[in-house]
Amino acid sequence: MAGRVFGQSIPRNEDPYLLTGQAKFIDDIELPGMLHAAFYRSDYAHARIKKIDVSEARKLPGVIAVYTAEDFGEFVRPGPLQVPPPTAIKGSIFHARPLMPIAKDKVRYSGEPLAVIIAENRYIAEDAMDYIVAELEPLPAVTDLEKALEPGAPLVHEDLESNLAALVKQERGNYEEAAAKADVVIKKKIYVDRGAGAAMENRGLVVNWDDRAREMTIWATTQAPIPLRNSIATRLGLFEEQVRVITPFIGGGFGPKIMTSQPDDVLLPIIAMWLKRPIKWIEDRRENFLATTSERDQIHYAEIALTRDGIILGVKDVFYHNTGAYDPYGMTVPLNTQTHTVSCYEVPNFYTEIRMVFTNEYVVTPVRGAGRPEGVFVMERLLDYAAQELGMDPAEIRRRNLLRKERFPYPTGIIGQDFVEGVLDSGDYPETLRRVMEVIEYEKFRKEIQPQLRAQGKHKGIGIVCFTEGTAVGPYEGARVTVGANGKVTVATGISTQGQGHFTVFAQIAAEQLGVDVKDVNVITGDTGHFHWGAGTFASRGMGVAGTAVYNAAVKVRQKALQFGARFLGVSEDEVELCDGKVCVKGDPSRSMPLGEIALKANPTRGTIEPGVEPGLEATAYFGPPYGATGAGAVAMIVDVDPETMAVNIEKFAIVHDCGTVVNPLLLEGQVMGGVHMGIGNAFYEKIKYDENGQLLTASLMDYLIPQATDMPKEMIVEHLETPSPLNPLGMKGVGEAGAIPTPACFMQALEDALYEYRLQIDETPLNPSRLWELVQQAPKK
Amino acid sequence: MQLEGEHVFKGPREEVYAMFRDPEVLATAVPGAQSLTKIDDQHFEGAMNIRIGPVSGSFSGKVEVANEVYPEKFTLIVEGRGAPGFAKGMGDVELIDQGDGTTLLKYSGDVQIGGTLASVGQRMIDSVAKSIIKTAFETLDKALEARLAAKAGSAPVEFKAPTEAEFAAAVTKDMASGLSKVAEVRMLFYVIPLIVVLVIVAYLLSH
Amino acid sequence: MKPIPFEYFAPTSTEEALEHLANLGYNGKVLAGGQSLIPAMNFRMARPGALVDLNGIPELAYIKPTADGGLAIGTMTRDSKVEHSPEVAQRFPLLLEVMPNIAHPQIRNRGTFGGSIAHADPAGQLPAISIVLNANLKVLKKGGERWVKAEEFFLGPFMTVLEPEEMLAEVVLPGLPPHTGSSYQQVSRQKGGYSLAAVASVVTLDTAGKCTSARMVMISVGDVPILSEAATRILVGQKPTPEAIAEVAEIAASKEIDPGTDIHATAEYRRHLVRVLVRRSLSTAFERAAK
Amino acid sequence: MTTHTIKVKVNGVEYVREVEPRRLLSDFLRHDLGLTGTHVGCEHGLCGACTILFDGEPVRSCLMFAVQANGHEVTTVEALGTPEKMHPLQEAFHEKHALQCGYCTPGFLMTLKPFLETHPNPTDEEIREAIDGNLCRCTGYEHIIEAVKLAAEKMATRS
Repeated sequence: MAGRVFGQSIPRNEDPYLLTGQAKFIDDIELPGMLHAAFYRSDYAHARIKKIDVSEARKLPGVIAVYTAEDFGEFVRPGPLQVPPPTAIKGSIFHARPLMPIAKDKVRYSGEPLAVIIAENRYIAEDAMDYIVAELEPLPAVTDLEKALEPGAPLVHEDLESNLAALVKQERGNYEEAAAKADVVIKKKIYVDRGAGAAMENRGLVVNWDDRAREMTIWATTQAPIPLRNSIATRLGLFEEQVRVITPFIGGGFGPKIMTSQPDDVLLPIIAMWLKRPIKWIEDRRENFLATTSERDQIHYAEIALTRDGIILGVKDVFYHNTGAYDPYGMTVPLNTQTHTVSCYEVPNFYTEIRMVFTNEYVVTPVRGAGRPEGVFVMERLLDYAAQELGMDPAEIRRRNLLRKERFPYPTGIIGQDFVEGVLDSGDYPETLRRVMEVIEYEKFRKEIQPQLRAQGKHKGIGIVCFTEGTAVGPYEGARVTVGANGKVTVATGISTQGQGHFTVFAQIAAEQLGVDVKDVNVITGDTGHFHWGAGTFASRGMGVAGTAVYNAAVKVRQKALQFGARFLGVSEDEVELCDGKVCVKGDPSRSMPLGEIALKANPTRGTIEPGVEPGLEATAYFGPPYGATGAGAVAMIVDVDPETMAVNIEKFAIVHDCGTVVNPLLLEGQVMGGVHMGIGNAFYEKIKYDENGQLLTASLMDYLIPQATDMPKEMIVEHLETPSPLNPLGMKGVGEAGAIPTPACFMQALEDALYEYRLQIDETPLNPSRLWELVQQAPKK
Repeated sequence: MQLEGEHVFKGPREEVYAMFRDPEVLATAVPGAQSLTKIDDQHFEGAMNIRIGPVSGSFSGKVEVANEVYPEKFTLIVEGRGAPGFAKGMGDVELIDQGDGTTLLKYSGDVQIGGTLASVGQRMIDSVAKSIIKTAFETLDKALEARLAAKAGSAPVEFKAPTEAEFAAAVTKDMASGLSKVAEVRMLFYVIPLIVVLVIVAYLLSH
Repeated sequence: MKPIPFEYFAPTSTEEALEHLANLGYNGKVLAGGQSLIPAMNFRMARPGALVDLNGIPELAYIKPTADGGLAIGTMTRDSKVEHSPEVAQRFPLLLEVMPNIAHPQIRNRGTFGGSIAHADPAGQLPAISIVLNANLKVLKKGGERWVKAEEFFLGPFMTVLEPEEMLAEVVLPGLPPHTGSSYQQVSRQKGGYSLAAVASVVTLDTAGKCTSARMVMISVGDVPILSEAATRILVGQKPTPEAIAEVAEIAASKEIDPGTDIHATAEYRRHLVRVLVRRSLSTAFERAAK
Repeated sequence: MTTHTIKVKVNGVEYVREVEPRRLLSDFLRHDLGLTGTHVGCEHGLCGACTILFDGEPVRSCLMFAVQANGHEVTTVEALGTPEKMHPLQEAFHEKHALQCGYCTPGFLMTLKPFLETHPNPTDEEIREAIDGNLCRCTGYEHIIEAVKLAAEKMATRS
């Protein structure tokens, strides 16, 4: 599939600006007369609001305004619901409780805004917080997912009968029948705790209302610029065209920046209109932990039924999913868990049930992995316990159950986050497993190295895990490709970019079609002034969906260039070809016309154009797949554990990944490694911890630990398999979340293997050395 | 956070009790107290500045005494709030006459810490709380000693407020100052739970 | 996350600094490296009324060899200077082992040796190291000077004997006798992160191989660094044996410390770590002393 | 609040400005001088994005007050190279794809510039320890380590 530039390891177009400090990020924007916002947030997780007195704060010099719920009048209402209810799944229950923009009457999570302060600068805005008096009557908080559903539990939303936010059951085959016939049934309670997206750049918003032009410009760190624009316009009663959302360079997304209904999104545009001055809000790191969404936090009651030979007959998984105090993002995360639990295995009977729960914690929405790591963790742990029970090698039990290549396309019978039945489109799962075993020298480690190490008293273990990643889901994305009079190409698409390299990979796709240099393609993402159709950057769909739209548009422009070129050169269309930024007559390079000249001529200022011909070297195209393309892979790692201190050193990490056609191997490797980084964090470092009263205990990087360079594997091997997806013309699948998905499960397996004497069964993630030591103390055998 | 512990006072229960009734003791155990107002026999409001090393803050608080069984036990419900966060606790305090002239104070309770204190200070809460409890008891020991000495001797022995007391130098010193600028607005009582519990206990009992 | 307003003084001499501290009393706070104070101020957990910045006083930054083979270290000496000092490496190899564990390189370029001691974080390394190396601390105030043994300097978490008008000016580390070995052992969740538990030992042997001095300090397992009495009592006067070291470890872990629980580690785990780290630290220190 | 007049040399240019004592050096550089290449990620000294050179040594600019820079020299990423003419370290980051969102990158560069001057031929382990105080959420560090080694080669051949 690789072409002149497509499929090549091309360094990125955007780098020189980023590397020299010239790239513009949200907090780099300065506008004349700009004011600064800060949120006064509740310290309590659950409380009744009796009175909020901001009168003293308003008097502070430099404070322009202080607003509470009262001041926002009818703007204070829940919503919008960003993702609709899963009505496609029969019998499902979903109680929509979208976010409140500011707490009114009641506080439901610690960090919920009670007031917004607007001041000359952020220092003064923070000073004003000392002068606000909030009289709150604390209420008992609910944080335990299971206790939350017990009768008599405090209610997060008092208009509901319980804290149940949603109930979704899906089944293929009949698990109970399968279990009755099984030789072995293993039941486990498994926990997957919460982690943050923790992008290096916190969120931010700059809003400018031009009162005379009646136009609003919003710079935002959003992954969903178009939905953000649309919801702001609707709320303010403006035409969409009066609102322009621009994403500057964004310092990482990882999921939470998809939110378009958080308090800042809702309130700041209103305030900017009221005050007729630009407003900037830059979230600080503590706020990022308190008031930017995070993810995971599920409790699973899972079962696996197998034959004596380790063949899976069925899997059952009933799980509690914490949605936090509200559920604005619908059921994306737990539905992803349902679709990724049995992932790459042949599981004829599968029952899965979501019990989504409201708690007095902040909202859960997707973070890199988005429900997939939870499902994969559950399944892979079950397989490990089964292997232990059956005395089988962990790699072997996986090999026996992986879906065979000839099974594709494989309908899963389970409806996913995109509300269509999941279909595994293509892949070669056994080959990814075989390759990863080869690159990490699995057999050699098991048979030669490990026995020697164990004889020396060393504790080195290996883990091996398989996974899938549902990616590139609909509904659609679009792109417009334009050749300018300078012969250079502009690509505009609706998704936004947080570091993925769209400015380069989309340029590669267009450049390949148009025969220009990648550097001569200017890619615009995330600016509704340039392109205003699309859903956003999520679910590893940028490349597969928007990238395909770019391809489709570029193909149209190519055809147009050949048509126009042939006409201008006075030959027929089949006599011309593209060569080095020109349209040339085949076999006669002396007769050619540069693309820029064609573009100019295709946009005449006099004369007429023929009916049916659109002017300019420009085309717009859209792409929406029937269902998402599924990537897959296998990972293996070797860890060395100090059995006294439980210090863990990851010596080697290998991943063999298949995301279909590779557009840029260099960037792909970066995406995979980045995912692994978060996966390692989710396994041993990162944990969002609330206490039983709903207080967040990890609101700084002192306590929320992001893996450092010395925490990462000392050696990393990344390899690719290319099984093109039949779902799009280039055969691409997504990869953004891949590394994060299998890593915690693989880490636990490797730990168990390293500490083999203790016969651990680690049914939780993340761990830390203290917790690992505790598990060893509780282990049945020493 | 669960708090539980005990402390032996070298003095008879009546004296310990009397000490707790003495408003001056309040100042000793709660250095930094700016004001305390009695609402009624069971309810009090107060304000203080606290400084522990680099951490400082003004707190305003409310105290409620319940289940009082004179002179053996009572329950304290304490709530303090300030810019750095809040603390909310409920503790049972029991005074046991040990029959040898000493009194055993037992306390057990549950304290919630919230806000910035909890969200960025969790690493410090345990050791700071322990340290404050320790220091508060040391201060009260001194106070009791002074009172007993005063009673026994002819010349009244004056007990120095802990801001001056040498052994409590660190805590008291740190607490004595605080927020100068914003302190006025709405202040505080109490960061670390136990001291409040104790202190307040003392205060309450004294009324 | 911006600090509250404060007054700022930038004295250029020690006298001037002491003058400010005397005038400010409780309202003032010394700003040394600021690598712990400024984060606390950014969180608005620390709200000093005035800062007296010592960074403009060059006379407070130095590493001077002393006649007894020790070193006098000025309070404002940057951690990275200590880390890379040949004199330190030669006279106190323990510091060479410790310094890279103090936060991260950028922090060590700014953080100061004296500031870290005066900050008295129970998880901090240098307060403990000052104790185990038997440091004498020079404390100055306007018109006065006093010397405090490191052992007596720390009163509680973040609390020291320093009065508000005082500042720590110099740390004097007495020279170590020949046949002295030391070892620092730490477990933290990440390199440069707060230690979950750590142990530093300094031991001396005589020519017959008997222990003449054994000092061992434990970090992050109490509200101040804890100097082990058991180490001295059990080890001094005899040839070190694994049994004796194990006994010290057992007593230290079970009786001498009072660890707490937080989200990173339970008290039980910290106790266990002390048992392990005491053994590792003492064994290594004795091996080095014997060389 | 009283302000102080400070004179500070940033990237070779001398600036005289009035600042409140509490103004963080990071905010001063970014918002008073417009040198927005220095990024702010945590304001408590752990992410490393705001790393600058203060009198030639890497420090966190969020953990210093602007007033403390009076009479000192500051170097920020803007002085390292331009998009047209990058420093070998920047070239190496580009070629090895050692950045994704690029937010943490200026902090890495300012940490590594003096590191490479003192470690012309660094090992993996030395590089890991040198960048331990800089968090990168996107790359997993592997490409950064490769870039540092490439930069060392480039600098060796050019000098």
